[in-house]
Amino acid sequence: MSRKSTIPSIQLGDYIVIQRQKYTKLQKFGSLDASATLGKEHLELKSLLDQPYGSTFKMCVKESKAGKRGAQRQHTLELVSENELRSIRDVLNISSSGADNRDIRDNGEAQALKSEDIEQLREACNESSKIIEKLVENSKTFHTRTEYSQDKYLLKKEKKYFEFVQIRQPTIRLMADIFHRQDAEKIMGIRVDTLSQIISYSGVSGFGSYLLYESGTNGLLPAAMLNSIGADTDATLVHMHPGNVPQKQALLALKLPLEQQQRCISVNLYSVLREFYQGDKVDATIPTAAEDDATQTDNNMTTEEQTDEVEPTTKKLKLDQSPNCKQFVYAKLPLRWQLENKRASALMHQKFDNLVVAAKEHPSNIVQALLPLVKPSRPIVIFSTCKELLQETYMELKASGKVTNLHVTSNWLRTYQILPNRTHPEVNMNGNSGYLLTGYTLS
Amino acid sequence: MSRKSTIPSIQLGDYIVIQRQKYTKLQKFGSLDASATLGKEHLELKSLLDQPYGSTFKMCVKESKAGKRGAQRQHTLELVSENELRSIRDVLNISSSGADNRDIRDNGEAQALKSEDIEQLREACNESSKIIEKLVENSKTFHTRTEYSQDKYLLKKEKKYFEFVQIRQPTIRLMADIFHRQDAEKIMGIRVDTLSQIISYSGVSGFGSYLLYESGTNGLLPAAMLNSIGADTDATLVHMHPGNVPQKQALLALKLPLEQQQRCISVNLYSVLREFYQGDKVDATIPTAAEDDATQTDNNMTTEEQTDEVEPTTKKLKLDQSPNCKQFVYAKLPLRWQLENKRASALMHQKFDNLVVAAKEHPSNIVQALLPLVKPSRPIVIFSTCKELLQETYMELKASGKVTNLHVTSNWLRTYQILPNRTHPEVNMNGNSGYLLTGYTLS
Amino acid sequence: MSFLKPKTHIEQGDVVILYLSVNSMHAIEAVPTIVNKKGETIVNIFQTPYGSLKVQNIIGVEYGSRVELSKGYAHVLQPNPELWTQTLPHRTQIIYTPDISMILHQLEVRPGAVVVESGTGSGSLSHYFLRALKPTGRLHTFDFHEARAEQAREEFQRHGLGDFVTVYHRDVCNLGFTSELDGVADAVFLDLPAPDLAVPHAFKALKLSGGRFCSFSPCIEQSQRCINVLTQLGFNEICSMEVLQQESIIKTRTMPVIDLEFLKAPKDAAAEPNSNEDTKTKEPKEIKKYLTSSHPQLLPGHTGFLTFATLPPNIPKA
Amino acid sequence: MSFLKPKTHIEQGDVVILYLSVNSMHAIEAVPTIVNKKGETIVNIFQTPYGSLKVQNIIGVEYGSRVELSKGYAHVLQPNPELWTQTLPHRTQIIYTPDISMILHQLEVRPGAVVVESGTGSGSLSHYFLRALKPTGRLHTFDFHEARAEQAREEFQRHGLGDFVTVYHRDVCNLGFTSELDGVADAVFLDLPAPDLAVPHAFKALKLSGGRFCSFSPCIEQSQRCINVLTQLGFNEICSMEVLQQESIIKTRTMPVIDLEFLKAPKDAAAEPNSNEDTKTKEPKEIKKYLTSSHPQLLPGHTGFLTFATLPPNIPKA
Repeated sequence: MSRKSTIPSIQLGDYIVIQRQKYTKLQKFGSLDASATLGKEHLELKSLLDQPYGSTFKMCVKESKAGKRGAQRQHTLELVSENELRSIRDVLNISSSGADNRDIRDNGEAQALKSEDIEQLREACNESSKIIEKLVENSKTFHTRTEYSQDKYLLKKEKKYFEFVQIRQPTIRLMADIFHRQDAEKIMGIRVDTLSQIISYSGVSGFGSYLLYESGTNGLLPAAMLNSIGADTDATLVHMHPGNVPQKQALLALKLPLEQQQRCISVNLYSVLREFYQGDKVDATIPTAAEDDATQTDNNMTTEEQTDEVEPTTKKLKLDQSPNCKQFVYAKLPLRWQLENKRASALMHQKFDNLVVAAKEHPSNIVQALLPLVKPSRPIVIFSTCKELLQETYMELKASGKVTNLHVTSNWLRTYQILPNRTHPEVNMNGNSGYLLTGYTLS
Repeated sequence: MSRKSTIPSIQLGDYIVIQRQKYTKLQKFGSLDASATLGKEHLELKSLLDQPYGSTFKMCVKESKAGKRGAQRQHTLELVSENELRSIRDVLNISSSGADNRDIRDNGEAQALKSEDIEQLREACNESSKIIEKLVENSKTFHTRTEYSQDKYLLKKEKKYFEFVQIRQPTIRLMADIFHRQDAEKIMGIRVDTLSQIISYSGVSGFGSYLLYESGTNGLLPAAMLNSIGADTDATLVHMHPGNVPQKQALLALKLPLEQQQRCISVNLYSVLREFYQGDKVDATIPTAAEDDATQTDNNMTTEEQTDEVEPTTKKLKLDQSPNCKQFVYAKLPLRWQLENKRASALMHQKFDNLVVAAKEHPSNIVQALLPLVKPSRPIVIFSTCKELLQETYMELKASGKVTNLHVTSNWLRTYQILPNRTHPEVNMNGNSGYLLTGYTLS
Repeated sequence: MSFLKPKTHIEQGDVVILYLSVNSMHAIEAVPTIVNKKGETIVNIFQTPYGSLKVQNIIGVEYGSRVELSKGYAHVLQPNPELWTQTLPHRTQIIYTPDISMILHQLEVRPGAVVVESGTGSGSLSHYFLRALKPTGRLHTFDFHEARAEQAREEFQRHGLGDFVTVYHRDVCNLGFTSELDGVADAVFLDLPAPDLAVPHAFKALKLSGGRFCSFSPCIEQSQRCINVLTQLGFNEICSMEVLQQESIIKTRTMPVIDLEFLKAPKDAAAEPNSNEDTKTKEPKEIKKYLTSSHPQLLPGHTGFLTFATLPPNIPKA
Repeated sequence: MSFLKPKTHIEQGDVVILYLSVNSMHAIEAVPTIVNKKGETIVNIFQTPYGSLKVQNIIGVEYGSRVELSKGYAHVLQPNPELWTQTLPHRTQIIYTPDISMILHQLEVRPGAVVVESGTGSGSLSHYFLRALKPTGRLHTFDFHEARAEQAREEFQRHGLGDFVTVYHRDVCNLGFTSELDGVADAVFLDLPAPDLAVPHAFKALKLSGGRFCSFSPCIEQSQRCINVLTQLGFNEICSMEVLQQESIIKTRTMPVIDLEFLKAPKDAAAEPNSNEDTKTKEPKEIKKYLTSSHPQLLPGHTGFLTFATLPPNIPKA
């Protein structure tokens, strides 16, 4: 209903997902000079402006520089029509395939083209299909390979020379994939199936007031919850974190309406708990936001994009943080974090409709501190990569009698290759879903 | 080479595997009066004598008695030819199948035959195919069901009325299945994949001297190892156990040649270690075999078959076991267990070519006690149902530097239904493979 | 009406989850009286293994409270799709939370989304779709079985979800999703014996700006045929998977630890005459406690194959 | 000759496993000199990341010993099929211990068994078959690739296993297992792209008293076709499965435990002036150690489908 059927266009300041075949990357389109790097290829992004999301662009070589590990190529991007995207296989029109590989001896000389020839070809031809065609023509063994082996060869080459990228709008689904593939540790190893179950079990939706503690997921977890809360609803999220500033990349990338963004209140765990318990007594004197310097290092922002998230006030605060002037700085006007603490504290007094904890720390004390803030008959979901910690927390909760229907679960996720005569589960799988402890509060 | 190509015949005293469709059972054919129970059916075994293993027999109703949970039927068994075993599906010749089940309302009245009718039918017809044919004829919904649903119905009915059994010779494969299905705890939950890997990783084969400690697997583990040691080889197995008498059912069921049986030396763990360390000093005075009364309860024999395993001397010994006469009994001639202790002790002094431990107890102390008895560069395999215990043992062994290439592993075993248009992994799977800790000794 | 939003107290007419234990919970309706088979209005008494509950007594009670049964007690919980899925009357095989969670995530369902579902079945998945898309989205759910469609429609109404859902009795494989739904859907979900027949209809129902597709099939051949049609119609990001949830059973186990060191040295000669003392030293066992985790013997080995795909924007729908 | 039986000391010509770490081991031949590319006889030096090993020095050494490298040390282990599978020169994709163990178990291979295998491949499985069936059984192993068959034959000889194996270079799908093998096999194993073509030959090779069959296939369609033929020929107990081994990584993890209780009460006023003291109380964290187990990020997700079947006794072979 509220979702527009027209396709939004790419704007400056947007986070975009660049997709080349199965590879995807999250990138900020910060300025017209911005460029993105995909392996050895550098892409100038300026031509993306105002084009609709979902469009495909052709990488056109502008210049090629010798780099440490082979040529670094600079590309411009040209919008292409859907029709140009014929399958590479149709182009090459392969029909004859050897029955098996009994006559192949692997002597490394199956390709007649030398690497210099290939590099030249690459400069000359702009289309991967042409390059691959040449490679196949000059392969002594291609036509004697099995179809399976031919496909493998083509896929490998296609991957290397494929010259199209698609620009997509970030969604939770796309970002969860990217983050997990690029550096799963930065999102605490929360795998797609686990993320999806955190959302289900926590019951987060367009109605209610929700509570999340997470010790660092690039903003993925608050973004996923806020995404489920939706635009034009009344629900709210209090997002507690242990650092000086919340990690918000995924939240910003979603480009949610302002009213929706404002319903996610990000606060420091220590600071907000002090506000909640001690109220006005503390907030003018105690430098709460800088309090947990030890935790801060765990949550250092490491990518360029993340520095954008630091709110100006907080940034300044960090710079002024010498022991002597602390009191001075904080005694001034109420800062943004102080206002957020007050908003959060008000919601804490009204109690929440769920509790989600995804902690690098032992969850036990955190759950003990936050559980009193949850209404009865509400779901709690605790994520940890370490089952041993959840086991202890399970035993404590069970003994407390405050939570029922306790379960500790994990998942297998098996993806399948489904192709004619070549159907099988994927050869590799990820072994770590992490663990969830779920239950319902009692009064 | 040494295996006979002729099919052995069923003899009195044999353990036999009775198979009815997918159900299998291990049974001792102890006398001509012996009978076996399959659910509500009682089978008289006498007609099996001298028939070749692998034969199929028809269950012929002799009499039917009212029992607590429906009729108990007594059957004789009649040898049938292979030709009689047409598939139940061919017999019924089902062809028309409904496209889906949209018109079916489940009101419990789909079957026109009443249960009394069916019981009568069952008395009258000896053939399951006839009974099922009648049931299908009188089903109002069968022909409107999908083929999938029809098959399910037929399979269910077929299972209930199937009147054939096959008699097979026990093998490790068949017994591992039976034991695990009937009561996995009695074989410490050792699943087929785990059993197969214990054999592989332990390297047990026709050459060498092997050491096993197990705290109760119905004889399955020593039987599997002795099976891999083979007939007409020189290899030996010392089988240590914590009880008064070894569990030997699976060993006896294999019906191995005597020379092979004698190369499995079963000894009490405590008793043989004392013999090994203290030699002649102890064996005339200390009632070692009865020593570990506490453990004995864990290893109580519960099935009728198992009582057969108790060696006469040991049995006697047990009866005489009142505190007062202990010393008296043991001071007599060397008993069988004393001779076995001496044989085992001699092999212990020569050291072993592997170590396999499958303990209900914490494996750590057992491994520490037995590891010095293993030659360097030899595999060790430790099984436990409790990963936490193996974790500790892993850490201890790692710290000791005495074992290298340490790995803790477990398995998923997925079985598949592969049928035209109905291929999928089985809907249920067993969640517990147990855990293996493997490594190689160093000098 | 207890499915619409979080609430604190049981009102008359609410569906309530009576939670007895992990393996025993029941969805009951909070009404003081019911009509029995003879047409008489009688007091609503609910029987449990821990005795009976006079349902009238729970009206007005806070959700999450303990309520007394004649021979024990239970807790009353507000229903939600997870609890409902575990207690609902099965009219068909249903899909459970692990698969459903992945379906919602992959279909990118959020408030405002328009979702087309076939078949409705027992409404297990529908309740999840509704929680995720309300209050601004809409679910169009189809079943070819008339009674099932009718039951589902009544149920949604009773659960306070009627405003966000349209239930259709229709054979979508042959007749499609109705022309009114052409180009309106953000996501289409199929749980049909022949999903390949409905894929072209899904293609039509998805927005011109693109959308997401999912088919759930128990057998691999259904997925194979479905993927065939998806490929022909220009869907991409085609991906099949299985999600299998495993429970961990947490308990403290006591494990025997045996001592074997004492066997290396002869027994203390002094102790020998005292045979009682002797017997005691013969049990060199201690017990250690371990907090352990293990899987249940029986795990779900297979539920179904989930096939997901994207319809890219601007594919002409001929 | 180091594969025949357990031995204690390295003899010249033995294959020896040089064990550097869990992820680094090498099968080397214990010979003092080798012939280089120029045809010159030179001293046999083996290079490792921990420096070089003069191979001559390990001859006569006890298996299981530590040997010094120029920049570290390694252990020498006697090879066996498990270690060989991890170090052998790959001539084809190979099958690993978890699948192989199941194959040996299901095929009921024990000393005395006659086993027919196709294809030989890199000989990984063959070494397991040979360990299980020697000294009284025999392996007949077939490969359609001449060079591979020849390499395998030489390898078995070098490993001291030549007496128990016959290696054939032959296209078994088209030509079968030779008539000499009709009715001699206790078990047949197929690892072929089209196992269905070889099933009738397996049928012939199995003993009239019956036997066991196994086919290993990466793709489900191969298993489906194979099962079709097995069914037609009267095989029973047909059963397909996957075995997936998972490693557990055991380590002690230090986990931060944070204290939040102190936030409930205002800070001790006495401590406030001392700002150093203050800073310290601001880090209410302790570290606790846990012995934990986790899985590696990347696990084997699929190796192949194992299809097993029994040929019952006395099936006429036409």
